[in-house]
Amino acid sequence: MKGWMSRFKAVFALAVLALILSGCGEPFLSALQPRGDGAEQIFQLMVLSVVIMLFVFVVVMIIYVFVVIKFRRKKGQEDFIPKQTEGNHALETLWTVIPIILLLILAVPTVQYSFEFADVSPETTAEGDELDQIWIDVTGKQYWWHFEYQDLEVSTSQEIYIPTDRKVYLSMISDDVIHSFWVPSIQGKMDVNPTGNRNEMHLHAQEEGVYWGKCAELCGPSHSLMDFKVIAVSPGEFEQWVEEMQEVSEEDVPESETAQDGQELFADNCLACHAVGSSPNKVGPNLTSFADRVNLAGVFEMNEENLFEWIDTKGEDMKPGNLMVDAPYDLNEEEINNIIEYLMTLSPGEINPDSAENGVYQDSDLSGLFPEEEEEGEDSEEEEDGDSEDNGDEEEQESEEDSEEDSEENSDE
Amino acid sequence: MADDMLKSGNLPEHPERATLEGSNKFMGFWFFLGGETVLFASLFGTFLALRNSNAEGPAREDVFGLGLVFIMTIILLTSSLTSVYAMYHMRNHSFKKMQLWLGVTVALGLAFLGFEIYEFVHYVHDYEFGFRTSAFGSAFYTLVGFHGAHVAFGLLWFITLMIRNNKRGLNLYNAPKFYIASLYWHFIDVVWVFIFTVVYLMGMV
Amino acid sequence: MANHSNINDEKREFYKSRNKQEMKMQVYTFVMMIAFTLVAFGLVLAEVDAMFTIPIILVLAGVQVLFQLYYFMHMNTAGHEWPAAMIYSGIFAAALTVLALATIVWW
Amino acid sequence: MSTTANNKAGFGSALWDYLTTVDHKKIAILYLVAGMFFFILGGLQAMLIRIQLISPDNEFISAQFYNEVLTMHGTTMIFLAAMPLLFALMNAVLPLQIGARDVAFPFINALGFWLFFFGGIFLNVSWFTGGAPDVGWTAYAPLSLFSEGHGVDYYAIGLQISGIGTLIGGINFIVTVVNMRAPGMTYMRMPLFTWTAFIASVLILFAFPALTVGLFLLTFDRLFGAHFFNPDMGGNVIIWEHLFWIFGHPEVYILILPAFGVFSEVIPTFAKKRLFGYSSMVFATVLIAFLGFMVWAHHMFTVGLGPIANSIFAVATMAIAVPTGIKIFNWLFTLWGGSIRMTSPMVFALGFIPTFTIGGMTGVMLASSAADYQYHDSYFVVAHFHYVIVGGVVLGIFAGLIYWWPKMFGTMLNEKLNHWFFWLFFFGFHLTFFFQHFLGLMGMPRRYWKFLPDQGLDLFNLISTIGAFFMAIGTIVFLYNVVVTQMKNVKVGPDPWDARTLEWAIASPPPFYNFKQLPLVRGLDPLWIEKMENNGRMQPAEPLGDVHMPNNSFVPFVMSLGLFIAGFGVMYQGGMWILAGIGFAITAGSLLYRSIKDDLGYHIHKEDFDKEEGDGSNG
Ligand code: HEA
Ligand code: HEA
Ligand code: HEC
Ligand code: CUA
Ligand SMILES: [Cu+2]
Repeated sequence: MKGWMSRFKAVFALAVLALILSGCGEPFLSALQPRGDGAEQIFQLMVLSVVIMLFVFVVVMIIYVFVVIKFRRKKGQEDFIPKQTEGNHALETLWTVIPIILLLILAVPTVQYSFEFADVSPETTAEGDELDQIWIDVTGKQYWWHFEYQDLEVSTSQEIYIPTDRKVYLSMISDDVIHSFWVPSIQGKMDVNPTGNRNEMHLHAQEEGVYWGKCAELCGPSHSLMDFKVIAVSPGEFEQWVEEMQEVSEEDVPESETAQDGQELFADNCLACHAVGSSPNKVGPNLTSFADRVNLAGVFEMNEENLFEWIDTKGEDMKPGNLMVDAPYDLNEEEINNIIEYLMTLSPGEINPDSAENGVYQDSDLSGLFPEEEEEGEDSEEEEDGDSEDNGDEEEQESEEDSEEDSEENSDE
Repeated sequence: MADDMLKSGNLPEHPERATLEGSNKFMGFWFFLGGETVLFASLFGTFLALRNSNAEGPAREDVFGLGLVFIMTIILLTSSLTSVYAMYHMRNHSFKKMQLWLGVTVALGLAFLGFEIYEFVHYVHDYEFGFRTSAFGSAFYTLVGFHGAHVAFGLLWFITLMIRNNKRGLNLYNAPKFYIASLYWHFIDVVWVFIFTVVYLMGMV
Repeated sequence: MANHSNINDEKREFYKSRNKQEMKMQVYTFVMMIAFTLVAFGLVLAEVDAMFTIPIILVLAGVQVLFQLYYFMHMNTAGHEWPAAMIYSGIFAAALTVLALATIVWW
Repeated sequence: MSTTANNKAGFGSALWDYLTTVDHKKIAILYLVAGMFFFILGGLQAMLIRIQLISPDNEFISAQFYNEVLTMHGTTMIFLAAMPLLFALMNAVLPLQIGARDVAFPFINALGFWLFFFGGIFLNVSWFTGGAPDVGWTAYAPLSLFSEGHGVDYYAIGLQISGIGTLIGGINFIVTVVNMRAPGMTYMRMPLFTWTAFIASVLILFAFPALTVGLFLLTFDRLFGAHFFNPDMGGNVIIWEHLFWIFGHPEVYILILPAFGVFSEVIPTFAKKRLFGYSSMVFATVLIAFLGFMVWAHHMFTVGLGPIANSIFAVATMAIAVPTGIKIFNWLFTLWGGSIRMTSPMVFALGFIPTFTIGGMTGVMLASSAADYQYHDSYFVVAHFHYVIVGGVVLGIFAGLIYWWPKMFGTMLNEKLNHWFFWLFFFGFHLTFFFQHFLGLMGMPRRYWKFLPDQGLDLFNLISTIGAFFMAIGTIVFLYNVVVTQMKNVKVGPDPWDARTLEWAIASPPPFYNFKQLPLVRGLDPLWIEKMENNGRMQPAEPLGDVHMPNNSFVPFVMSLGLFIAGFGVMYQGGMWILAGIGFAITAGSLLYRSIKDDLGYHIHKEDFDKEEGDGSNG
């Protein structure tokens, strides 16, 4: 991967530059402080291109400064008539050829990475075994994000949890207008289109952490408030999180009475659009792990005051144009407070954003999530009949390898 | 000098390009056709992108029939030839004959347009295939409709020219106008060649 | 214009016969175009294999268009250098447009 | 304006004169006034944007209004400010530079202006009828279909009208260059401004039809129930993106090429040297135009077209750096060995070189498709295109305006104020946009109404806003300069800059027939040649004779007005269909009138010329 760099003479300059650039911005947001494979590769590409550009710029500026100082008309030279040079073929060739070479140097890794980022085939271990792929269906909606973990019966909104030991694959589509999924410190962006195709990309966070994601395609008034989080946790924590999430169901009853009341109100007024527990995407976000959210609705500080305002005003002023304003309910203060109390119980287990930041690392090979992964042999024959009962939608993967993979995994259940 | 332009008789070999104004018109119109090429290309591209996007509505094979299209094609090709005849007579400075052949061209054009309208009505009524039926419908009617609008405009153009100049005959002022109108007519034919190929024939193979 | 009176009858006769010659070419062109059209329709009606038919009818259409341009629209005569340049530029831009819309709108 | 010039005209007749003029020099002034108006409007919108973004979580303007302002800023600046201002320069000098008495289609030229003007007004009416378009200047579907109200309809129809104006204006320039050059003015003797304007016009010819179609499809979808971009009915939103960028990328070269042309005039004049590598400059211009048609998908790298398409377009895009680089170095070597005068147009040119180089280099960085996954739709892109547009096009426009001001108006703008203008604008510009590169990489997407606190974005946004105020002050200095200069009205001679090309051989401002006798062109930089080898006056290529002039006409105004009216009818439909009827009838009627009524123009007889002599006015 770094072959092209090793021969590059300016490694030192690169290092210095990288150092300067990486001072910029906050680590959870900045593309200049890469914390993911993709972001890091792109960062190298940036540094390479900046070096090339600086070289060009320095050359241009040296000539420029020299010319402007040296050839200014001085007093008494008013009648001086310079030689009217027509051109110079040697020079002209020079400044045609050198840029071409520089551009080729940039073009090679560009093409290489373009293909690498589009490659969604499974990773392989050192031994050549294929790793299990975690595929997440991403749905962008005005102005929030929905995530469904394929085959795991887990769905969330606003926040995705990913393990740090491997790539996670995203299959993305929009429910309304075009959005764009961008987690600057982990990976470049990819548009989320409403047209039949699903875009695919992969994330690989190198460190645990809570990373900010942004919507990067104008999608309406609250485009700037369509943030989400990528919560990268260690594989063991991820496995635990999945299991916890799978346990949750709408019927789980909270302890306190007011919260139970809240739950009823919630069922009457909110469940039409929201869900608790695994669900396909609905009109509003899935609230399974709501109490663990870093932010309310992606951007607001998570406190009862904000939550009260959100439910009371249906977010009208907080997120202009958001689609919860269509909610027909009419609740009084107490009812809202009860709902809040209920919502605050929605915390499925021990794994939450803190797990990404507390420095605890739990290892796992995630095999618990992918039973019978070992047997991924050639015996696909007998699995034929299992195929039909799966929900076919999720297998519309573009790349052939995946759909093969998927159908095998699905049919194992 | 300028008033000379209105005198018929004693015209040069290429009356359409003999004056600076004429030559400007001639060049400008050709360039415009270059731009029109891209305009139609955009429409063709859109059509190609949406050719199978009939949603629940009728698909290409369901509605297209080749008989009518064939007749329309022959009519339009012939009208292209008749307008060449008109220009031939313009170069021979025989205004009457030019008018006659233009008249034939217009008649053929009208026939074409009539068939096209019939075709559209037929699709809408018999197949419930309309502009709003599906993305494919929108693309089809827009592409073919744009062409039809060009035909209609070309006809109005010819007719205006013929009536306006009927009494005074050919001169250096109106020769370029006749000439570019006929260029326009050929261009419409060029577009049709691609329409019958790309839309109808390719839709039926 | 300057050359009005210079055109004497002799010249005019010459032009006339030349125009006639040209007109003959036009009619040939026309016959060819009709023939091409017949072939194209025939191929489709005969339900020849699509992989074969589509390229052929596209080529036939292309040739027809060249006929129109060069003969009917006189692009073969002098003074058409710029028109030709612009038409070909237009065709270039048009080809890219069609190519892109037909391929990378990607369903 | 009939055969003779009437000098002491009242306001009414002056107005009428401008409403009916077909004189390219007056049309230039119309373009200039309208373009400046829209530039200030767009600039004020930019100020609103910057004030909103002065601090995190700011509530200065609402989200909806922000989107409207943002959209109108981009649309106004590109279509209604930059293009018309360039058209102003082209109209003012292109015919003079090739020694033509007129443009090829004076009537169409006027029509082009009025269509642009009414299209621009149409677009801006939306502010008062329930909201401007709010979907970005790129109007991506399906957001542009979902957008409520009529904002996007105003966008589609307004741009359609002004787009037609631009298209026919472009054709006019192409034919003017092809057919109207003075004797001896071969293609390879044409000044570079003429060349670039010519090539830009060719780009207009081939790029605008794609926009026309795109806008039609958008209009059909929104107003007539078509489904081009509606996924539910089989539509495909990517079609819009392609059509828009097939137009949109050539558009940016339509903007920059004439600006390159301006600098290629200014630099030789004030370095007192002929342009270095003239023929490679011409070649590079053509090459940029050619490549410009093959790169549009670099705006769509993140759409998901696949790695093959992305790679092809990435490499094609990078290739454009080569011809552009040729230009940069040719300018530098024109300066080399010259005798440089630091006049204000020259200072603009010198400010342009490093600024545009930076902008171009960030362009090449963007062209790296994989890296664009990070840059795309972030403030890095905003910084890139303001560097090339403001640092290239806007500096070019002002350099050209100041340079040709004496030719257009016969007066000289105050040099000192111009320098003030430059330094304020230039300093403010870099302050505004340099740090936006970092904002983008630090995770700030573009088109953001708000950015959040504690994300490290506060400082650079603040700096950026401060910079914008410097630009505004600079612009005000310029406007002040214009007013003062025209009030004082001190006339200057035909050639105040000691320049090299043909337009400086005739009076400032030129008489309405431009050249009494067409000049004989003996080489590149014809006036310079005469200065060096003769008495500095062009030799005539023909004996004194009658000059043919076109008649003024009110028809272009009426024809455009018709479309303007019809636009409302088409948009509001229902009872308003009547407006569409009236509007189209007006346009069709004037078209018919135009084609039926002979318009042969008139002649200035050679005997009348003496009366005009010495009278600087041009009737
Ligand atoms: C005048 C307008 C103008 C000009 C001239 C350019 C010039 C260039 N632009 Fe820019 N561009 C815009 C206006 C312009 N652009 C606008 C408005 C947008 C955003 C639209 C939107 O989304 O709203 C945009 C967006 C844009 C993108 C899309 C970014 C994104 O949305 O993700 C890209 C990507 O490739 C790009 C690339 C380039 C390149 C490679 C050039 C090249 O032409 C630059 C070439 C010049 C140089 C390179 C400098 C001089 C050369 C040398 C000194 C020689 C040596 C140099 C090297 C070897 C590098 N531009
Ligand atoms: C020609 C093109 C052009 C020009 C010249 C400019 C000029 C400026 N632009 Fe931009 N801009 C665009 C084209 C242009 N722009 C485009 C295409 C977009 C993308 C839109 C989109 O995303 O859809 C954009 C977007 C854009 C953004 C991004 C918004 C966002 O993504 O959220 C910003 C933010 O800073 C910005 C700022 C500015 C500023 C500060 C100027 C300054 O240079 C302006 C300087 C000028 C003035 C300040 C004039 C002020 C004059 C006065 C105040 C005079 C006072 C009045 C009287 C005396 C009567 N522009
Ligand atoms: C019309 C459908 C609808 C109804 C009914 C509805 N909501 Fe919502 N809700 C939404 C949508 C859509 C969003 C996402 C808004 C956004 O972020 O743009 C949302 C977001 C939220 C959020 C923030 C979610 C997060 O992940 O941070 C909360 C909390 C919430 N709703 C609570 C409620 C409660 C409580 C009720 C009932 C009293 C309710 N909603 C009823 C549609 C609805
Ligand atoms: Cu979603 Cu912006
Ligand atoms: Cu571009």
